[in-house]
Amino acid sequence: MSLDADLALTRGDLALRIGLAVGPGEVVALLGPNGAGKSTTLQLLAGTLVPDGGRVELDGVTLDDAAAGVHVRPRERRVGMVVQDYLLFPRMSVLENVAFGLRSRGLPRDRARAEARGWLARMGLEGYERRRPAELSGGQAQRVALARALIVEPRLLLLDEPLAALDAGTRPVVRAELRRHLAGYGGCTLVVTHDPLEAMVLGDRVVVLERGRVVQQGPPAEVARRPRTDYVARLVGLNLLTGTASGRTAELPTGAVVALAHDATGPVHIAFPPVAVTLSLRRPEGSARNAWPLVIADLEAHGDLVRVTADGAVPVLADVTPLAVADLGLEPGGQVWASVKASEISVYPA
Amino acid sequence: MSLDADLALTRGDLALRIGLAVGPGEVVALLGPNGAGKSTTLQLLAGTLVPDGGRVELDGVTLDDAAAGVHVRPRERRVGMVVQDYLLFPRMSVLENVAFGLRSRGLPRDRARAEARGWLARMGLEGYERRRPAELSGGQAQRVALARALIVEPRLLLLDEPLAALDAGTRPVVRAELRRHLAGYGGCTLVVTHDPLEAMVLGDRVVVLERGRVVQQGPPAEVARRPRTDYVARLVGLNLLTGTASGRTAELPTGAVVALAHDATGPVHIAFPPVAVTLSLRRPEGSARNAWPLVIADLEAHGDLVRVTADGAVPVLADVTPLAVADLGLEPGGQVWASVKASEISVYPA
Amino acid sequence: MSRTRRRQDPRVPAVLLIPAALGVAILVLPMVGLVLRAPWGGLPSILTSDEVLTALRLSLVTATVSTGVALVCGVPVAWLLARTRLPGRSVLRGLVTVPLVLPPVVGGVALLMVFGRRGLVGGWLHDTFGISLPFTTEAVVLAQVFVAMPFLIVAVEGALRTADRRYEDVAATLGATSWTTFRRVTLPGVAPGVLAGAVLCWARALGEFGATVTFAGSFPGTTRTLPLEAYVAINAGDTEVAIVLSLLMIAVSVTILVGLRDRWIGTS
Amino acid sequence: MSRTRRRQDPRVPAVLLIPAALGVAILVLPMVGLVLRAPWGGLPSILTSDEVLTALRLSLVTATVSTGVALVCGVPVAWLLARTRLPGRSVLRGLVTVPLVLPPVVGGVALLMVFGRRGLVGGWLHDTFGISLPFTTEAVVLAQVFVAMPFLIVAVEGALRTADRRYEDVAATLGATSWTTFRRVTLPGVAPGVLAGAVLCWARALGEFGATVTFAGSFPGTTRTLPLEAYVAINAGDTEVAIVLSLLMIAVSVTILVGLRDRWIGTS
Amino acid sequence: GDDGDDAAAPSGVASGPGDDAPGGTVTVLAAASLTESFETLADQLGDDHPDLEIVYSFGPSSGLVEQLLAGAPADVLATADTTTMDDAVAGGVVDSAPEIFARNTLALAVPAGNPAGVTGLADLANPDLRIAICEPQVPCGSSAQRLLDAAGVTAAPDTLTTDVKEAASLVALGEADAALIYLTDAAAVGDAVETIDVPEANTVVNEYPVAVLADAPNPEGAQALLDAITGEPGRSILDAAGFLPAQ
Ligand SMILES: Nc1ncnc2c1ncn2[C@@H]1O[C@H](COP(=O)(O)OP(=O)(O)OP(=O)(O)O)[C@@H](O)[C@H]1O
Ligand SMILES: Nc1ncnc2c1ncn2[C@@H]1O[C@H](COP(=O)(O)OP(=O)(O)OP(=O)(O)O)[C@@H](O)[C@H]1O
Ligand SMILES: [Mg+2]
Ligand SMILES: [Mg+2]
Repeated sequence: MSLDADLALTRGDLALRIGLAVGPGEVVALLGPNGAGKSTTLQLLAGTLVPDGGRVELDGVTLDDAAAGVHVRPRERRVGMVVQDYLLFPRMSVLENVAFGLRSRGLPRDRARAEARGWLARMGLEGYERRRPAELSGGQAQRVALARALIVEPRLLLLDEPLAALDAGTRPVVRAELRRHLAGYGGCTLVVTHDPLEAMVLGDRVVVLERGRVVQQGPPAEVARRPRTDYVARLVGLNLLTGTASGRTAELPTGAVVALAHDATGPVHIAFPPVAVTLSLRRPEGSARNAWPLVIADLEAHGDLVRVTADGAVPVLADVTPLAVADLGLEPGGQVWASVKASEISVYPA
Repeated sequence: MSLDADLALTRGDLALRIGLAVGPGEVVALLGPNGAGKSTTLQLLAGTLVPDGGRVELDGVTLDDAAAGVHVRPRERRVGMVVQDYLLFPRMSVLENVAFGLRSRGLPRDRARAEARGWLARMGLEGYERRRPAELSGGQAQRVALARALIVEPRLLLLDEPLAALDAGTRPVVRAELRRHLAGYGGCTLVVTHDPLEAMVLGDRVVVLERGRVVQQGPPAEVARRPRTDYVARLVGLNLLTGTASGRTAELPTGAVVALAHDATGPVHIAFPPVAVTLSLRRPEGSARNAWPLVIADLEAHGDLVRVTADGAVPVLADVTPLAVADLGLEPGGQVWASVKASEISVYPA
Repeated sequence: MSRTRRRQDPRVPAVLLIPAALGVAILVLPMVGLVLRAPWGGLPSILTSDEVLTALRLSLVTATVSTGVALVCGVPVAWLLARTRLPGRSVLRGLVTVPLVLPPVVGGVALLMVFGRRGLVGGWLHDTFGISLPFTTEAVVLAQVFVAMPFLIVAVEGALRTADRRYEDVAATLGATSWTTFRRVTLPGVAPGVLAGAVLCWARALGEFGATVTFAGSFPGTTRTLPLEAYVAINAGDTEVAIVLSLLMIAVSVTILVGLRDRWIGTS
Repeated sequence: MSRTRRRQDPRVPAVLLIPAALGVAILVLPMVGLVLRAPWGGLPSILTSDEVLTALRLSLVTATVSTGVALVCGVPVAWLLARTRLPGRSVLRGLVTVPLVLPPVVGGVALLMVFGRRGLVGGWLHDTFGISLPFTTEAVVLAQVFVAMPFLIVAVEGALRTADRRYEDVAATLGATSWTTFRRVTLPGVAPGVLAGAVLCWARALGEFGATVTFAGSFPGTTRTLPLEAYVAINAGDTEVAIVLSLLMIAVSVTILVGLRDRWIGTS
Repeated sequence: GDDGDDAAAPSGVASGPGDDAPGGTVTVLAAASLTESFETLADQLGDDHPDLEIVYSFGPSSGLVEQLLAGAPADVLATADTTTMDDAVAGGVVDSAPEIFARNTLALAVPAGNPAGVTGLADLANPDLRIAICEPQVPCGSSAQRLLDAAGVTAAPDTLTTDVKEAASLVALGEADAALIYLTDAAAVGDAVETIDVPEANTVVNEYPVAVLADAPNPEGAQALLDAITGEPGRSILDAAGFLPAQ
């Protein structure tokens, strides 16, 4: 089974135009900022929205063809979906919610329920069978929604932030369960997530959407190493600059110059991790060939480090120790020099 | 302003009994597994649920006193709340949603709207003023809900996973905005979150709920360093064991013995990070004084490392490089030895 | 099972209380007038008379059957109006409310012209099957359905429009046929609206008079329901008997409605 | 503004279509009968006669005013029934549906007994303010409100019960008074239900006959609405005129309802 | 007079500045079956008394009496039977003696063309025919009962209508094969029905009384109208509508 989609839809100020191919058994993680069109894409694939243009083919069968006026109705698509706000049927019990899809496909009640019970157990929800959705916590509701979608073994599985509400303890368990399920599953899967780790763990491939377009795609590691947009860079925790290289230097649109470790020409992306940035109060004299004067915009503790946001000709994020913050007396509005060794910088064509 | 709450409520199979004190200007991060009672606690404080017992005092004023039958209605509490499913008023525009609280407090329409516009801008939502909630993406809706709650400068601010739906790019921005707002704010704040980083960044203090009880609380760094429950340990990424120490060793309930670097006596927690665990196929002969034979349960890639879940007398999580996985031929079901240096282990009274 | 306690809101906004009190007064005071005027002495003998008991039984049976028919036929009509894009849907919606505005006697005449022995459909039924509707209990039901079903349709359509359609989308993605979706998702979601509509419908059918008397006639035991009995009394100058019969209908319907709704909606 | 396209579901489940068709037939066929029987030749002269135009104006004005009164008084009553825990609430709910089962003529008698010059309230009004209600246009409105308001109340209560109460909780935490919450959150949320109720109420008021003729009499220009005019025509042996008048009422109400709902609900 | 009357009554006030000719508005509550005749009468009266405005409120007789008992401001009451008029007298709203101004008799009505071949009262006993007769408790029903008794026929009705108009409609639409209705109703319905001669019909008559009301705001006008009803032109108009003269 494979999905081949070419979608066009204008909705408010979103102009969605994306091509998407998912192979049999492949799991594609869909990333992108809020409002990029991820949920809209899933709705189009599920058939609850009708595209303005383009076509959708699942397994050789045309589900949508705007030009020919073809639109297969949701229930004939055999698509499973977990939506951002769960939409559990409020008047059915948890068990009935999960069993609903199997019952709809004609399974006898007892078998459907037995299987639903199994899924609930895998989601860590034994004993919740008879609850109503209103009696669940957020994370419990999300797990029920996930079980409800997975149980029907759809040809196309669409998961919209399926783990967002899970607690830190349950999330790896459910994620592992989901990964196990997806590994032994021949259909196509699209998972929307804001969690880079989740995208890496679950996705065979990552597709990044911004403003309705695909801006980057590829294997998770590749995308993580070579971000092509600010969003991806922030997602994977890298600084990203764009400039024009000639030889061992690159010039940024602001006029600033960045020294490179290897030769390059033409438009390039320049990426380096925040921990590679050293801050000092005076212009550094060491081996770091890149040093830029900046103004501190923000300080924020995370984990053992403090993330410093600094603005200037070359805006950077820097991760430094709390000790360094104290020593240098860093505070918003303060002047500071940031330096990065050329060897820490990766450069690739834009 | 300060909050002093002592709450009792039985709801389904949740028996909530918690005491909670929040000082003026303090931000408390409420952590806990799904179904622990976090949202229920917020609803009790907001007054939309009535406690079975106990009392709530805000700023010296009694809001609830079950014994005396006192229950102040939600609208008289001046409490701001962001709920897990946003509940934006569906028939008002985004701007009207945000301005609602100010209008309700009697502000003239124009001033309320001007202020609402400012808040939307701070949330990165300029240009969305006239949208209906149904026309927003999940993350956009969450930001509107946050703005709607913050704008009224309530005496008590209750945020239920306020950033869960935000993308990686927006989340730090909104989080910083939130932190800035909370820093200059004299009221009490409770933030529910599943993100340890968020808890660390936003919370002056962390309170961990499990099954309706407070199981641990303290400054974020302290909780992170010395988890007292499995949930907290997993949250902060530590292995946690509980045993009885005498001298330089501690015995676990399974009978296994753990070597310690320092003397200890009585019931203790034993914590060590997954990266401190070394895996080998044979019993290690190095300086690591702790070595246990285990069976691999699960492997999962995250970031540059692979997390190995191993079961045995001393169940551990280990983070190893993909190279090590290949070299050792690790796979679920395989036998392996795990070793940890005693100096990597921290021990504290249980 | 433990119940979740909800906040109890003792102070009700006065701006609502004043018109509400006025509304209740308009509806309840006339009943007080009836009660004051009722001949309490003669009550037992009137109420236990054979005619009245027969009429009461007939009224209850026909109103209930009519409500059943209206549910079976009316809920789908409401669904068509709320959920599909039939061409001419808005005209259909208008037509469906017509029995509300039609003076009941005209309604009865209209029914005769269609289902009567010489009517469009009735003529065919009569010639083909020898079936003649007028003056039968079935005719009473038909008249009541005609007059009362619109209430059900309008109430259910309103509820369907308030309901969140995304649940239906979810059901569809899970493979439910539109029938399953309707039955297991849509219908339970609008249950309070259906109930409200059924109550309206039943009450209206119980009180139905004009169309019944014209289309079904008035014969004790087969077509003479309580309102017809009351009308006979009024025409005979026996206003008091009419009042007693009306109070009986009121008592029956209030009892049944209060009992039903408490069971269905939950008291407290 | 761009519209979001929703899936169009062309295949409708047959299980629903069959009863729906039956339901539509029951409601629409009698009208077809009326249309066939109407004296199309004499139509223009009947429709443009002074009496008819006067009655039409009176009908439209009174039905609209009655619906306004019913909205102002009935929506708060529905809110009381759905949202508060008044003692005796379920009995009140039963009482509110009484005018549905009361034969309208008895309703008129009851109104006379309370609001008549010698009635409970009417007597006091007359002695204190010199106001006498019966046989005035105000009496027509009162009779229509009495008969039609229950439809509104029941429809709105159904909608209130379907609506999600958590929005009201949120509004309360934001500091809204219960009145603000009601006005800005509750009411917009149940707008389709209120609209449905108002439609029922208006149509019922437009067709109201029995209580009006008894309580307000049948005076041309002040109390003789279209249904009363039709009654006069029937009694004068002019069934045709009555049919024409009924068709006029149908046309007016269908036109207005179709127009209104399209504007309020949005077409397609 | 009384302010309340002015505010409430469409009858207005008597306008007569000392004229002999009665003027002002006369409000008449009249039985529905008198609709056509009384409206014709008002038209004709307008020629003789241009100042006199007549306002009718037609309704069921019992309802009219209820209205009067509740204080309806009116000048004249005309009912379709003496029972209801007696109620009005008993209630004190009429203090003069009511005058009988018309009588009505029953007719055996059949649909145009008489498809069932009804020939006389005896056919009303035929259970195969669809028969409509008024409910015995209402005026036309008690008349019908007396008529049937006089003819020695035990009827087999399919419906006992509560109002003559229903029975008339049923015959006009062909739903009933025969019905006992008033002659005037048969006349009003027109071509759609035929009447079969019933010899016994004249033995059972129904009387229409009229009276000026005790609290009539415009007694002169009321009396003028009453005179017109009981004398000419009332007599000929009522004749034309099928009413029998008062004895
Ligand atoms: N019904 C609608 N009418 C107009 N615009 C809409 C509608 N629904 C969504 N949008 C807009 O379309 C854009 C894409 O929305 P979508 O829900 O697909 O985003 P998303 O990528 O899922 O974002 P998130 O990560 O916040 O969930 C958003 O800007 C949103 O405001
Ligand atoms: N109305 C109810 N009736 C019965 N039980 C309920 C009800 N609402 C919630 N519960 C139960 O109470 C427990 C606590 O729910 P709560 O929503 O407070 O959890 P939470 O800590 O917010 O979890 P999450 O992180 O998943 O949002 C859960 O087990 C839930 O199933
Ligand atoms: Mg989304
Ligand atoms: Mg929660």
